[in-house]
Amino acid sequence: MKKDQTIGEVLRERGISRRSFLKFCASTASLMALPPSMIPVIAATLEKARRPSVIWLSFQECTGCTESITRSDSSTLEDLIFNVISLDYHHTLQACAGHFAEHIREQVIKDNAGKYILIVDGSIPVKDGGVYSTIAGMSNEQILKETAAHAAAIVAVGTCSAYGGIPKADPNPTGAVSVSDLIKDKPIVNVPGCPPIPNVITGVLVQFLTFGLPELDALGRPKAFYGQSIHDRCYRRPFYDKGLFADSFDDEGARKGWCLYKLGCKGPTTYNACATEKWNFGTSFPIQAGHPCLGCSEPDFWDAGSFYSALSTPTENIGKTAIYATAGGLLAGAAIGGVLRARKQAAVKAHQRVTIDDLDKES
Amino acid sequence: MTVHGTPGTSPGCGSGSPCEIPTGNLIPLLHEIRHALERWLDSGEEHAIDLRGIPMAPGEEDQLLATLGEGELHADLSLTGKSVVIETRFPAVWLVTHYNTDERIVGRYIEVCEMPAILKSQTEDARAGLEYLGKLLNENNLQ
Amino acid sequence: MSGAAFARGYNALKEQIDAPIAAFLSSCVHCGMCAEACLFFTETGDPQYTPIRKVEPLRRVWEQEYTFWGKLSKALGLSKPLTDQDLTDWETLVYDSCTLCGRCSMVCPVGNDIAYMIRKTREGMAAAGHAPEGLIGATQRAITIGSPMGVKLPALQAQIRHTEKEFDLKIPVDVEGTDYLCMLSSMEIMNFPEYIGSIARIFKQADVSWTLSSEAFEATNSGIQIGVSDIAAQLVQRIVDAAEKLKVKAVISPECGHAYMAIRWEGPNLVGKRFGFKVVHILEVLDELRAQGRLKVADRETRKLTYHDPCQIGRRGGVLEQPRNLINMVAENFVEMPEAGKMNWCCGAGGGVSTNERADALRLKTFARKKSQLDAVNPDALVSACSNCRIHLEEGLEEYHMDIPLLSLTETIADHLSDT
Amino acid sequence: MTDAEFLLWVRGPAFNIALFIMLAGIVVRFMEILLMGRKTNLAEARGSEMAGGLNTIWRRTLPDADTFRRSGFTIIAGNVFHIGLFVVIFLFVPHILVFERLFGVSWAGLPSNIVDATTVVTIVALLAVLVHRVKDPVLRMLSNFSDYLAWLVTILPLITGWLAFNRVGLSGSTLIGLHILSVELLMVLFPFTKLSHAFTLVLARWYNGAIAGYKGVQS
Repeated sequence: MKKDQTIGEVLRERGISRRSFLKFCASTASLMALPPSMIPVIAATLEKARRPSVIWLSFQECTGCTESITRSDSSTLEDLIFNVISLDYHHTLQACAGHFAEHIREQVIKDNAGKYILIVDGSIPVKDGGVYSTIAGMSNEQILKETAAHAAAIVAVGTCSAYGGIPKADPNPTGAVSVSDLIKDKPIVNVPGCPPIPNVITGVLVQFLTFGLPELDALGRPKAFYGQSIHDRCYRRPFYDKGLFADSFDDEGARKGWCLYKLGCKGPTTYNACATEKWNFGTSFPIQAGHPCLGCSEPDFWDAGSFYSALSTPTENIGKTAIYATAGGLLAGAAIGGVLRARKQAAVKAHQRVTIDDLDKES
Repeated sequence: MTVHGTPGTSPGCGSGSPCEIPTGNLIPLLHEIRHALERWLDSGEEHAIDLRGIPMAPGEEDQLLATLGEGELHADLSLTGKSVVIETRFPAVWLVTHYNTDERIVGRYIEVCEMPAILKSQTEDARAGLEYLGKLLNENNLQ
Repeated sequence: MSGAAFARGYNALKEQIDAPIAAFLSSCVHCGMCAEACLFFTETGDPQYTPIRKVEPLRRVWEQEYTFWGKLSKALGLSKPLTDQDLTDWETLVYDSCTLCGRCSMVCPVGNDIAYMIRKTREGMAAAGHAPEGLIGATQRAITIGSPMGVKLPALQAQIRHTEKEFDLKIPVDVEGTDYLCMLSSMEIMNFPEYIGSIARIFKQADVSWTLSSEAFEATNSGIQIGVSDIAAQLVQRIVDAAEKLKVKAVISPECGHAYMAIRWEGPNLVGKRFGFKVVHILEVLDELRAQGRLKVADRETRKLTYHDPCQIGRRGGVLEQPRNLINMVAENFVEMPEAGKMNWCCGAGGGVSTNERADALRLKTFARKKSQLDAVNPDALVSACSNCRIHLEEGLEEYHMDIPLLSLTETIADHLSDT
Repeated sequence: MTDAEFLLWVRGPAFNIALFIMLAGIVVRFMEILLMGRKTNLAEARGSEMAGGLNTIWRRTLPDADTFRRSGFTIIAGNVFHIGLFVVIFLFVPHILVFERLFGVSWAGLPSNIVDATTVVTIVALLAVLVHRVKDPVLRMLSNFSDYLAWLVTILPLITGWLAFNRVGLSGSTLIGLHILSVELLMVLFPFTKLSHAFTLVLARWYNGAIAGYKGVQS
């Protein structure tokens, strides 16, 4: 496979029909919430795009993100994109190992300086010199900085690399940080989720190849995929509007598929495509399966209070606060009230008898 | 037309029990199809609706499909995974469904046009076919 | 003007503030509804007459002396302390444009008894030397002469003699051990002497044991109107002494509204002890006699009558049904003015306003409210049961060229009794 | 601070602080009032303080016909926004969950879209009340900074709540966070502005009714 081929050439070489490609472009357009009329534009642009070189680095992670993309139970349209990109280095997947693997990484950086895409999953531990995760004697931070230095762009896949994720959860023993905490001089596209929807990962790559750097929201996520909240696209939203809520996981409301807000659903504050894109080939998503959204594509989702307490409720023990406040109020009130009472009694004591002679101003 | 009461559909919410409150997207969707069909007849303007982009309660899509029904044409395409193109019982209203190799749906569109693009022969593929045909004739000295 | 007087007034305000006032002032939301309940506002449209604004001096003292945050903001210079100039500025609002009628206290949505607070504010105003001249004079006369109008015992004795001769009956004076000690207001002695005769005739017919006192006949209490509890207590004490000396079972308040308020409700609190005798309003006595069938009517009034509820008797005193029972006993055609009863509009002269010459023009202006109430029913005659109201009503009717005769309820009853 | 951190802060420490200040403030205010005391009434009672007090507590909610005629706007607009606030605060399910956390009891809520509509009505009523306050000579004279502040901190949670529910403009976390923050502002100022009438009104009405009831007077 030649490095400077266009994607169209690669596809044809592999015997992928134009119709199959159109089908892929259609599902990608759908994913990006683009109108179907954009499908031919995507197809035309993507065909002419250069086959990109990709380095995939995995740091403190659970491999869930890689699992998400490489589910082995089926070959998918999304495989297409991985067939056409040149995934030159992937910690977890590569067949070779040891110094040879590291050599490949260095070679790719050298050969494609300024052109390759860097995909990162996992957070980067920086505490104690980064000793908590090292590869070939190098800390994750060192590898990231070295690899990022010559990348065209970085895609932070998964909540760990995008925001620190679970490794960063309180008390964050390894000092985990996100990619964007360390790299400030490269375009970074965050593709959070624990894991991200596989189609979204490929979708971001397609979008990148087709339209260049995508428009990002305040949290560095491509708006095309993360532009709307779970809540806004949730099929259970009408129940929310009508005030019909499940109170527990096995009550009538839960069986009838009512809104899971009371059970702690983070849909209203979670921006992701789960509600329409769904998982496992559009089979379902957590809310459809009867479980509230955990908000996994948001920063600090692990520390954002209980998964099962409603968004509107305070996260701390307010009952205790109420008792302390009342007790404190009673004490302070007694003290203040006592002073005021004494002041009033003093005034009564200081009363000067008023006689008719006192009434005239002149007197 | 009784959309909500279409026989043969059993809309469900979540774990299969009846859905008390639909998203309400069904009727507007059918209106959109009607307007698109009018426009196509008047001006030839084509229209496509991505069903994955529209929130639907479980069962609602079944209701939609039952309402659209199946017309005269049914095409199975062998792409990367199957794709099925049917003309609904409303001519020029097409339902395009893409499956992956595990026969799971990965995309579904309603198209209002003469014929969905995916059915049409693709010039790029035709060019490759032509090349291959020539090569075939050449190899076998059939000139 | 001495600083000592202001300090005394300021201290008086501090003394007056209690839990109800703290609750009232904490609750005010500045909704302005009290303005619409006050005839000084409705008849002038001048927002300064908004009732709650009249208690501003009291409010400032409360906030700065009796709330933690008020004290703090005063210490930080965020709120201005009350000055003598403030009291000067508020004098006309507290005295000239409030009759203590308490109508505002009825409409306040958060339940503030504003009249209660204005009454208390006057304590501070008077102690600081900011009471109106008219009221000061009346108060001084009440203490030195025995009556705000300067009526002395000989004047009463002359009226008694005159009445005895006219009706050929005996008016008991200083009789010990009677059921009732009947009090008078000096207006009843000077302006409406018929009242004494009426009482005597009714009591004679109903066979009531009663007396007047030569030592305490004046029931009105300027001390309350001007807002000096010390003086008010002195005036009440005279009545208590007389009642105890004559060993009566009950003291009858005259028709005068604020006299009733002074003896019945404030009296025991002013002198600091519970009374050993009852205090009743003359209308309560008459209605009881009526209920017992001790009043025999000879003929009934055919003219269309309406009744003006004196504020301190009706709204603030709770004597609302009795006058209606009595009028219906002697009259065939009794009509109610709009908003009569507990929401009746003040005549405009209560709370010492009639004693305060400075307020005369304003007082007459606010009579327009009473005029419109009267116009709505167009009565042949107007009945009331407060000599203070009567004086002002007469003046108002004349001012507005309204030809409606004014009757005292007690006299009307007396006039329709059979002689047997 | 990211919007997630912001939301966490308002739901966590900030809420605790606001709740503490509000509750302690209310208790202090109550005690400031009650400890002022009241003299025993020595006049012979004609009626019952308790009956009069309790009666006035609820009866003062309903104006008499003539007062209604004179102060119609104040009464209607006032009632609309008070009832609206009641509905929005106590009958919106996400709010009920907060009370459940606080008191351990919950009750049925209204459909959210009804609460949404009520919010709009309440906001309109509050705007009308503000215009009235600025234009009416009596209200303009009575009003001070605290009145406008109280108005602002009352309408803010309604506006932010409406925006959050309808998800206008900002991210979901930011909207909900701003809404909770605006409520916390209200909570903090609640005991120290005229908003305290919400609880002192019970005392005020009781005293008014008790004074009248003792005399056997209607109030």
